[in-house]
Amino acid sequence: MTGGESEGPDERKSREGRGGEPDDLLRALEAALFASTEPLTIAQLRQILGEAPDLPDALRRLAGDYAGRGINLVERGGRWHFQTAPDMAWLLRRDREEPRRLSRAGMETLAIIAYHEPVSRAEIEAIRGVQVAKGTIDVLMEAGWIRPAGRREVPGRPLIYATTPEFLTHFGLGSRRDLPGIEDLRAAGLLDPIDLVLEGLSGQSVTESSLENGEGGD
Amino acid sequence: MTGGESEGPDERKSREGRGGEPDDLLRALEAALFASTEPLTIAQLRQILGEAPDLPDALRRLAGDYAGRGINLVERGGRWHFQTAPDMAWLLRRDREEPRRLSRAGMETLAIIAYHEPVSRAEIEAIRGVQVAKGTIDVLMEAGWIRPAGRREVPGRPLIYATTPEFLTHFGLGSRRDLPGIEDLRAAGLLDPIDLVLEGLSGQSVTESSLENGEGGD
Amino acid sequence: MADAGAMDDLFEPERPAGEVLTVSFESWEGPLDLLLTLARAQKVDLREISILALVEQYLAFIAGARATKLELAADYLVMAAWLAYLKSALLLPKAQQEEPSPEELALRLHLRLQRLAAMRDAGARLIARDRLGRDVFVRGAPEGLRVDKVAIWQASLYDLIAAYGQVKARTRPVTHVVARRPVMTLDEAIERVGRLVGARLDWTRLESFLPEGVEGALGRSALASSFVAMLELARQGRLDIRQEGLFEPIFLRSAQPGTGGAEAAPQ
Repeated sequence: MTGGESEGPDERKSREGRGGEPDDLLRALEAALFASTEPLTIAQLRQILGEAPDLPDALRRLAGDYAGRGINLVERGGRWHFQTAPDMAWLLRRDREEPRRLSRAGMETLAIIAYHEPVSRAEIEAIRGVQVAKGTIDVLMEAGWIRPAGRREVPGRPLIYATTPEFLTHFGLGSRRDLPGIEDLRAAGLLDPIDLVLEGLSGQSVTESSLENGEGGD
Repeated sequence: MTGGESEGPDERKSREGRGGEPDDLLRALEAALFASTEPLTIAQLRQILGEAPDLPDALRRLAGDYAGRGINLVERGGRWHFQTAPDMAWLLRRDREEPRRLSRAGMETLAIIAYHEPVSRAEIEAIRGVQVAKGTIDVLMEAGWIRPAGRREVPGRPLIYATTPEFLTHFGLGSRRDLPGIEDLRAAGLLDPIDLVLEGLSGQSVTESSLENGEGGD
Repeated sequence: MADAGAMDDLFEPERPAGEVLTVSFESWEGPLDLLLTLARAQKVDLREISILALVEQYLAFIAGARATKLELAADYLVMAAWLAYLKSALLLPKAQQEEPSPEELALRLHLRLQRLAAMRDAGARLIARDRLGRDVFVRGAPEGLRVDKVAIWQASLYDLIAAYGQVKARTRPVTHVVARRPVMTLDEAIERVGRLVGARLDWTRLESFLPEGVEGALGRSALASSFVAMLELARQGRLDIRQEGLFEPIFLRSAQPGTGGAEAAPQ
């Protein structure tokens, strides 16, 4: 019934007669392993191919056939499967780099970690006066700029975060001491509360505690 | 990162130095086609492998390497993929579900679209001498074998249908030229455009207008 | 030409039951399909088939179906009518015939049957090919090729310290230096008036107990506080108050022994 252009009894006969070409067992092995959705044990292969005493030998020969190719036949824990050659792995996953800018929340969180490390999320929130979304920390971790640095030995044992060497590299800092101090920031006008009315007071999700702190200040 | 046992710089060097073994381009082609979940066009392969002027030639060589094996590299409508050799069907078919059986109407409709494409529903009906049930076209579309291919610029602007690359892939056709017997049919004039008005003469055709035309003929 | 044998061939095994006929009738996909089946029953190449014989067979079949009271779909009847017309046209003298000629109509019917037969065969051959997922198989577990988007996060040192500056600016323990409102508190006034009045034996106007140069809001606050302070001090018996009349100036002096309190204020 398989009425394609190239098969049929003639093809089958000629194939069996062929010399240097893979024999039927090898071809069947090849096809079965290729089509299988999972690695196959020798027992499973026997179920598919029928009795074949020289199966282990055939598998080794087949693995040899593929040794130098872009596809290899490998055994893992008694199961055989084809996989792309390890040195071709780079083909399979191509990373396309996309420059992304850190959000304002991300920037502030990173700055707080850099200035106060190690800090817990609750501490970051207390300093920012605004809640820190889970995703914000994740992004900073993904960027490779912060890392978990143990746990604070207080009730709840919260994770604490610190910056990484990559952080220093990215921002061109020799060490965290190279970060400008508060007085430098003041001198640079970076502490001017110009934006205060615009941002702090526009009041997005200012936490209760920070409001209390604010009022306690006067 | 498929961390097998045999990769690393040594492996890479030895590979490049090897003589009769497939060259890097062949290995990369092999790996990419092997790993892909979809058939790949030459353009897609170029995207994956980078510029390679002799890609078509490399594909042919690779297809040659696999010609006698249990896995073959085939081209279907300009897209390349590996598949098991047809004569291995008996091994692999067991305990796999038979793809949905097409009704006779579905088979005929598919053949008419494939051999005449693009065709409108009315043209299909003219050839079959009977209305095409709503579900027939749907089933073929759902199988991914046909697609709407614009509209015929005649009164009523009927939708016309054509086959898809998946059709060629599924039925193992390199291109529509490989449709069984298509040249003979063309030579016999059996694929000539259908003259709907004249076909309507035999009366049973479906649309009002063709019926009228048919009656007008006697 | 009217060859009943073909009909017999076709239906012999299924006769005589009418129901069986019904079933087989429904298995045709329209009149053209029925015609094609009848044509094939002629057992000659489709190109050689006799249209006239085919017409006879079709009409006989329809007659037979009607005799067994089968519900015939309209298009079978339309085809029957058309074939009856074709037959009579074919049998008529060639002389005055309309266009298209019956021969041409017959030829077209011929072509239609061939075309349908060709497509039917093509469909069968297509379906019997080595089909992907039935006869040949793609890789069962492809690794897949994918392009991952990797975010390269960008930020400058300036962004970083500016962000910190903003956090600081926003959350600095704001020493709200509440601009002191210009007031003299009652305590201050009591202290001040008490202190100053002790040094004076003579009646002195209330206003002269106010601090130097206070005016405006602070002046009014100082005056009000000092007035209340005066009343308080008088209640404590520490000073005397004198006023000549309503809205007249108020004079104070430290309390004289014996006079005792505010009620000593001169009338």
